[in-house]
Amino acid sequence: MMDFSRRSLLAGMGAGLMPATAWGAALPKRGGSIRVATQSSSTADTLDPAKGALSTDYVRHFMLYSGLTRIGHDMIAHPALAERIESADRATWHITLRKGVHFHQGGELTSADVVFSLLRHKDPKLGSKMASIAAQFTQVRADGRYGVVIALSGPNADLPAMLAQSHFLILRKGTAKPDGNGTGPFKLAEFKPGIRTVAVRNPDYWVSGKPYLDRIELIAIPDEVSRINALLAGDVQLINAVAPQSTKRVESSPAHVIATTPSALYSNLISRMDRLPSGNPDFIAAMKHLVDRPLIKRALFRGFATIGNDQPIPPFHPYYNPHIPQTTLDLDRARWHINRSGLRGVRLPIYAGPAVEGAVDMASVLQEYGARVGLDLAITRVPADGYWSTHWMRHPLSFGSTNPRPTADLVFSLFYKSDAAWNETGWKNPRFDQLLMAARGEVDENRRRAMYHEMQAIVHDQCGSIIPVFISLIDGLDRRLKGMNPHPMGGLMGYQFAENVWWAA
Amino acid sequence: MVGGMSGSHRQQSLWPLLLRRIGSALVTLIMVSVVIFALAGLLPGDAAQEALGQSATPEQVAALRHEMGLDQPAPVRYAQWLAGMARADAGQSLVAGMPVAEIIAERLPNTLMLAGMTAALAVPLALAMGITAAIRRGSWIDRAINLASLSMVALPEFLVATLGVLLFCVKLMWLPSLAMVSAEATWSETLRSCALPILSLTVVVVAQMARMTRAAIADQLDRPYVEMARLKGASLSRVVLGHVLPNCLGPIVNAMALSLSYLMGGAIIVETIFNFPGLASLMVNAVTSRDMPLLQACAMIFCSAYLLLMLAADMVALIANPRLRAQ
Amino acid sequence: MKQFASLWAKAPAANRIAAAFVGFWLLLALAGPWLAPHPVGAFVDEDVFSGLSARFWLGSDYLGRDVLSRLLYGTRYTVVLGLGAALLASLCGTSIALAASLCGGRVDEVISRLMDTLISIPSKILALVLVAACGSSLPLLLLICALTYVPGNFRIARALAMNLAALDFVAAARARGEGKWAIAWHEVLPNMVHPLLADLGLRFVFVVLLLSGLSFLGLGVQPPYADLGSLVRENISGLTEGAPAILAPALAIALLTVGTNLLIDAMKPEGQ
Amino acid sequence: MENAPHILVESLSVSVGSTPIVSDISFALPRGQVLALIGESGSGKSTTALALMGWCRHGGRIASGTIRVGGMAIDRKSEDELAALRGRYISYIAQSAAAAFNPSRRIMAQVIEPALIHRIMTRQQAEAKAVDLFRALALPDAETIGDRYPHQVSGGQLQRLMAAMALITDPELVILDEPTTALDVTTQVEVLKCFKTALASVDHGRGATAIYVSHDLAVVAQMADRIAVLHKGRLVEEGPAEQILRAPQDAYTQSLVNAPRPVPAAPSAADAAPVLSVQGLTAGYGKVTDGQPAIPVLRDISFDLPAGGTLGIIGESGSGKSTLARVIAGLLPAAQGQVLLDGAPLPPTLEARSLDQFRAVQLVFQNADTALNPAHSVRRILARPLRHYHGLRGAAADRRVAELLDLTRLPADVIDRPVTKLSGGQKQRVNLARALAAEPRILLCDEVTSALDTVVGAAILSLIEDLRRDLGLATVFISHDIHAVASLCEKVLVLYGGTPVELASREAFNGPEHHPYTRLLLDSLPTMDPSWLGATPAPIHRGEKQAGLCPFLPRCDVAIAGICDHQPAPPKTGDGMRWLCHRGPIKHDKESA
Repeated sequence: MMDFSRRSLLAGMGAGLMPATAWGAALPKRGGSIRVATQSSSTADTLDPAKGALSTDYVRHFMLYSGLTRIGHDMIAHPALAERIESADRATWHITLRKGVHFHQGGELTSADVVFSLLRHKDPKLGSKMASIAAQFTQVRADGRYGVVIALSGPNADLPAMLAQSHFLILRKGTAKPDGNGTGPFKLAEFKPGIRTVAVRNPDYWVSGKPYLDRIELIAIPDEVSRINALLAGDVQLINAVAPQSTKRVESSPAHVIATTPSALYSNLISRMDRLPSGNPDFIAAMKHLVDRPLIKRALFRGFATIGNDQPIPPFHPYYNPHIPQTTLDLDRARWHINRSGLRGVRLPIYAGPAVEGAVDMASVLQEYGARVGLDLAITRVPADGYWSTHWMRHPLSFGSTNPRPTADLVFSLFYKSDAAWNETGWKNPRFDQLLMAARGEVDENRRRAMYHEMQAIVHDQCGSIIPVFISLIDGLDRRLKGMNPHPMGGLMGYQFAENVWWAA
Repeated sequence: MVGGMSGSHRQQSLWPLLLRRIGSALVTLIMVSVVIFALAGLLPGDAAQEALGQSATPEQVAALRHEMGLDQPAPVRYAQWLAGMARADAGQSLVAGMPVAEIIAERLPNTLMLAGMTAALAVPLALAMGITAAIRRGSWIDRAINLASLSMVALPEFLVATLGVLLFCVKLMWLPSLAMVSAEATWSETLRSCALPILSLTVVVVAQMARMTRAAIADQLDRPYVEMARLKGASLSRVVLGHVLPNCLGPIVNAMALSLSYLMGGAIIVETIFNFPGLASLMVNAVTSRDMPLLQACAMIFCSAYLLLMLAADMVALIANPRLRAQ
Repeated sequence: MKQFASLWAKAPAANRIAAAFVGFWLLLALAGPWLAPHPVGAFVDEDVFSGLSARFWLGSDYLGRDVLSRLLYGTRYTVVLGLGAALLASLCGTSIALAASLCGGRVDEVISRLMDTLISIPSKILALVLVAACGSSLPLLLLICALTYVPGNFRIARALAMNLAALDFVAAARARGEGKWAIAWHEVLPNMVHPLLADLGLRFVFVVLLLSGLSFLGLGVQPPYADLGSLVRENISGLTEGAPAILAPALAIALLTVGTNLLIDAMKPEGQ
Repeated sequence: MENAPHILVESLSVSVGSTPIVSDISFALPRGQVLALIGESGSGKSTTALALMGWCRHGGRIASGTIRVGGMAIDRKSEDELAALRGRYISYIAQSAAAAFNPSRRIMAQVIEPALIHRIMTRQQAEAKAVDLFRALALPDAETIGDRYPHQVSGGQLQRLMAAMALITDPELVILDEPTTALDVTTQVEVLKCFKTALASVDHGRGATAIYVSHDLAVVAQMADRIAVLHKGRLVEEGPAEQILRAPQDAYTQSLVNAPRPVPAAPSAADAAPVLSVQGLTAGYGKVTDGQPAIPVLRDISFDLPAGGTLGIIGESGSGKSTLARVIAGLLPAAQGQVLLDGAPLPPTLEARSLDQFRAVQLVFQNADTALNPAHSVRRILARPLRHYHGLRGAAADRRVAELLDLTRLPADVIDRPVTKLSGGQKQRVNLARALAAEPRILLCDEVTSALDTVVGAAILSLIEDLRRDLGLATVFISHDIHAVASLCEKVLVLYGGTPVELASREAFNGPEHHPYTRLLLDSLPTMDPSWLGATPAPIHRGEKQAGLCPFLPRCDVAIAGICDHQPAPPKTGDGMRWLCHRGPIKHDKESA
C-alpha cells in the first residue's frame, strides 16, 4: 500500500466501509435501541482510549471517539478523521485532517487535538497500552489548523494501520480525564464502571447518514451461559464470545443467529528458547509434531477455528505465506526428535490455566500424545487471576494468548522481535529482526510480502511458539439486527459495529 | 408482649450489653481488616500491574505504583487506610479512580434490597416449613420437608438459578433474565427483574432456617408446660404458636440471622448469573484488580452486616425471654 | 461397628436404604477410577451431549468426554473433599469450642472474636484470594471448605458444651479433682456426639454446595478432573436439551447428600 | 343422676405399644368427693389420672376398658371432643408448677387461657374471676400478681396460681397430680389448706369432684374421701380413706401405712477427734468484699464432725443446705472462715486441693439423673474414680467395680447398662457407689432420698447407715426429711436463710424444746390423722426480713415486740443444743414422731 492518494482513499472507502456480505442486503433503517452484552467488565472500565483493556472498552471507545484511520475488512488501513496521510520515507508522516468535524461538546477538530491525543501516550504516568508504540514517535507537531506531522524513530510503513487501534482514538485537546467527549457516532448518556454504558445517537456525526441506531446500552455478562440466556430471552440483542459448545443453542432459536469471525486470535504453547530443556530444538520440533490440530479444532472449538502452523499470520491475511508445509501429528518423528534430545522420561511441567482459552485442554491433548512417545509432560494448573503477571512467559513451558493485531509488523515486533518486551519464547534470531526492520521501510510491495513470507517461515521452523489453531470469534445476535459484517480485527465487527448496524423491526 | 414492670428490667440490662457488643464489634472489624490486608498481601501482582495488564512496561508499572502509593511499605499503607476509616473516609479506588464511597453507594442499596426482599420471602417460608414439620413430627410431611430442604441445599445454586432462567425467561418469557436494577426503574419492574435472584437465594437459605426452626420447636414439645397447655384444651397448633414459639425464639432468630448474613457476601453466584450489580461481585472485582481500599470497604460492610444481624438476634432473644431480661 | 450392626438390625427400612446409599457412594468413591471405562479427560465422542448409549452409558459431555467416567471420578472428589472438610471443620470447631467453654472468660472472648472474623469474610471470596495466592490444589480446597464451616460448628458445639458444663455430673467430676481436659474428654464430649453428628451431616451438604460454587467461579477442582458440582457447572449449557451429562451429576449430588443425612438421622439413639 | 357415680372407671388398661402401663383398673367416685391415687413412682397413678382426661403420655393409648365422667364416655371421644373437655369440664394441676407454667408468658394470660380457649367468658370477665380466685387462694397482692412472669413468684404461690388456672372454668372434675410434692413442708401446709377450701367452694359449694395423686399417705389423709392404692400398674386396694388408713387389707398397702422408719443409728465414738470441722464459714455468690459475698447464702456456720459421726442438716429450700455441701467439697470457695480436714485446713478452691484431699471428701449429689453422665455405662462411671484415685485398671478395676456394686446392693448385671436404663433407686445407688469408690473419709449426702419413693429412700438411708458403720465414714446428711435426720444423725443443724438457728444432739433434737423455726418445721409435718390439717395454724408472714435482726422474725409467732425487732438474736447454749433466739427453747405441742 503506497501513500494515500485520493484514488486509493476512495477505493479504501469502498473496501472498508461498504457493507459487502449477505448481512447488509436490506437497506439501512434509522432508529431503534439495542442492548449489547460483552463478556468482560469491571470497575476498571474506562472512558480513556489509552487505557482500553477489554472488549467492552474497545466497543465503548469506538462508539464515542473516532480515529485518524480505520482497518477495513481487507485488513488494510483506510483514512477516517485523517483525510489524507502521506509519507515519502515512511519515517516522517504528514496528516491532513478532515474539516468540519465537531466534538460532542462542541468545538471543531483541529491539529492541536490530534497532537495532544498522540503525545499523551508517551507519558508513563498515563499507563497507556500503546506506550511501546508511542515510543516510536520522536516528534508530533501541528502543521497549521488541519495539518499534523509525525516523525518516527525509524521508517514504519504501518503507521496508518497502527493509528487505527482504539487506543489512538482522538480526544479533545487538554482533556485530563476523558469523559466521552469525542467525535464518534454516539454521545455518552450514562457511564457506570462495571455496570453499564449508555450512548445515544450523535446527530452531527461526520460520516453522513450514520449511525442508524438511536441508543445503545452496553453491559457485560461475564457468565457465558447467562449471556446466551439473556440473548435468547430477548433481554439483549447482541453478544460476543459465544462458546463453540453453545452455538447449537443459538442456532436452534428461530429469532437468533450467530456471526462467526475467523480471526488471528491464537492461544500458543510457549517453549522458552533461552532455557533448557525447552530451548532444545529437537524438543520443540517434537512438540510441534505432537499437536493433533484437527482434534483441537474439532473437540475444543467444535470446528470454529482455523488450523494453525506455528506462526502467527492467519491464512486470510494479505501477507500469509501459503508455501510453508503444514505440520501434522507425526508420532514417529516426534519420538525420533525426543530420542535425539535425550529428554525421554524427563518430567516437564506445563503451566496452563483458564486465563488462556483452551490451554488446559490443549495441554492434556499434548500430555496424552507425549506419553506415547516417552515424554512426561505434567500439567500444572494455575488460576486465571494473576496469570499474566506470574506465569505467562515465566516458565519453560507456559501458554500465551495473542489478540488480533492490525498488521503483521505489530504481531512480529510485539511478540517475536529479539528485544520485544513480550518476546514470549525469548528467542533471538538476527535474520528475523533484520527482515522485520527492512520490511518496515520497504517501498516495493512484492519485496515486502516476500520478506514477511520469509519471517513466517523462520518462525515456523525455529521459534518455540506453537500455534495449533487460530480461534474464530463467535457473536450471537437477534435476527432483526442488520448490518453485522464480521471483521477480522475482532468480534462485534472489530468492536466497531455501533455505527454500522441498524434495527429492522 | 413486653411492657409494664418488666420494661424497666430491659432498660437496665440491655444498655451495658449493647455497649459491650459494640466494643467487641469494633475489635472484630479491625481483625477482619488486618486479615484481609494480610491475605491480599499474598496475592501475586498488585493494582498497578493488573491495571496495565499484559502490555505493561516496567517504567509504566513503576510510575503507576508511585501514583497509587503502592511503593510505600504495607504497614504504612494499612495505617493510612485505618486513619482514613477513623475519619469515615474509605479512600480512593485505585483502579476506578473515584472515591470508594461512591462505588459502594452505587451497589450497596442493590445488595440490601436483594437481601431484604429475599429475607422477606425466606423467613416466613422457613417458619412455616419448620413449624409444620415440628407439629407433624415423625409424619410423612415432616420427612418430606426434611428431604426437600436437604436437596434444596445440596443442589448447586447456579443450577437452580439457570433452571429458573430457562423456564421463566427463555421458554415462557415471563421474567427478564437479567436483574438490571436502575434508579429510574419502577418498583414493579425492579421486583420482576429481581424475582428470580430472590427465588434462587431463597432456595439456598430457607432450608437451614427451616431445619433450625423445627429443631428448636421439637426440643420444647416435651416440656411439661406444653402438656399443661394441651390439658387446658389448647390445640397443638395453638400451643406451638402461642406457647412454644416465644420460648424458642432465641435459637430460631439466631439461626435466621446466621443464614441471612450469607445473603450479603454469599450472593456472588446469583449476582453473576443475573448480572446483578451487587457488593459480592464488586468485592470479587476488587480482589482481581487488587483494589485494596475497595476490597477493605466491602469486607467492612459484610462484617458489620453480620455483626448487626447477630446483635439484633441476641436482642430479640433477650426481649423474648423474661428470665434473661431480668438479669 | 457392633453398634452399627445393631442399628442396622433395628433401623426402619428408610434408614437402611439411606445406609445402603452411603455405602454405595463410598464404594464408588473408592473404586470409581478403576471402574471408569474411559480416561477422565479423553475426547472419546465425536458428538457432544449425546444421550445414553451402549458405548457411553451416561452419554457424553460438552467436549464429547464420557460422562460415566467423569462421574466416577467426580464422586471421589466430592466424597473425599466433602466428608473430609466436614470432618475437619467439626474436629477443629468442637475442640476449640470445648477449650472456649472450659477456659471461659478471656480465652472464650478472644476465640469468639476470631470466629466472628472468620465467619464474616465471605467464603467464596476467601477462596478466591487463597486460590489466587497459592494456586488451586486439593489440600487447599479442603482447607478452605473446612475453614468456612469451623465457625458454624464452633457455635453449636460451644452452646452444647456450655449447657453440659452446668450439669451435676460435670460438677461431680470437678469435685473429684479431674482436670479440665479429662472432664472435656470423659464427661462433656460423649454427650455431644449425636447433635454434632447431625451437624456434620448438614456441613457435608454445605461443603458440597460450596464446592460447586467454587467450581462456578473457576476455583474448584481443576480440569480435566471435576467434582460433581463442577460436572453440573461445565455441562450447564446441556440443560436445555436435558442431557444426561448434567442430570446425572445433579441427581448424584442429591442422592449422596440426602442419603448421608438420613443415615445420620437414623444413628440417633432413641433417647434423643 | 346425683346418686349415680360421677366417675366410673371399669377395667381400664393403658399401654405404650404392646407393653401395658396400667391394667384392669376399676373404681367409682360419687360427685363432689376426692379420690386419692396412692403409689410409688411407676405405679401408674399419674397414668390412670390422666386417662380420665383421655390423655396418655409418651405415645400411650387406652387399650381397653371404659371411662365415664359425668355422662361422658371419655374412652370413646375423638381428639377434638377431648380438647373441648380438657380445661373446661376436667382440669389438671401438675406436680411442678415451675415447669408447668410457660416461662415466657405472663401468669394472668396463662391462668385465663382455658376460659378463652373454651370461649366461656370475655377476657375482662376471666381476669376479674382470676383475681377473685387469687384472693380466695390467699395469694399476696392479687390484683398485680398476674402481671408477673412465673420466675418472679415463689413455688408455693405458683402452685396456687395453677389451682386458679384449673378452677377458672368451674370444672366438674379436678385432677391434682402430686401438687405439693415439690414444696417445703411449711409451704405444703398453706397450699393444702388453700386447695381444700378452693375445691370445696367449686360448683356453688357442692365442691368439685377431684382425683388427688400422691405418694404421701399423710398428705392424702388430709384431702381424700376415698383412697385407691396402685402398685406396679394394678389397683391393689380401693375404699374409704378411713378404712384404708386404719385397716389396710392388702399387704402392700400395709407396708405403705406403717412406712419403715430408719433404725436409730448406733452412736459413734463421740470423743474421737473431729475429722471434719467447719469454723465461722460464710459463703455466697458474686464478688466478695471484705469477707461478704454480693449474694450471701451462708452466714457464720460452725460445727465439728468426729470420725464415723453423722451430722444432719435440715431447712427449707433456699436455706443454703446444698451450698454448704458445695463449699465443703470445694466447688464454691468460702468467703470467710475455713474447713478443716483432720485439723488441717482444706484449701477453699479445687485447684489448690491435693488428690488425697479430693479423695477424702466425697459429695453425693441430690439428683442421680443429672449427677450421672447419661452417656456412660455403670462400669465406666465407677471405673473412672478408681483409676483417678487408685490408678486401678483392667481386671483389678473390674473386680473393685463388682465389689462396689455388691456393697451398694446392686445386681451384678447392671454393670454394662447405660445409666439411663436404670431405675431411680439404682441410679442413686450407683451415685453412692461412685462416691465410695474413692474410699473417702467424709461422705456429703445432699438430699439423696428426695427424688425417691419413701420405701426406696428408706432403703438407701439404711444402706448409708450400714456403710457408715462398716466403713467408719463420717457422713453429713442434708435432707428435708426431718424424721430420717432425727433418727439417723447424732447432731442436727437447722438452717434458716443461711443462718444456723439450731444445732442439737440427737437426744436434744428428739426432745420437746426447739428454736421457733425448728418447731414450725416439726409442726408442719403432716400426720395420718385426717384432722391434722384443720388443727394446724396457717404459717404467718410479716413483712420482709431486715439485716441485723433475727432472720426468722417475719415468720415468728412468738417474737417479743420491742426486743426481737430491735436487737439481733443472741446465740444461746443449753443441754445438748445451741440456738439463735431471744427466747429460751419453745416447747412444741405435739411430740415429734
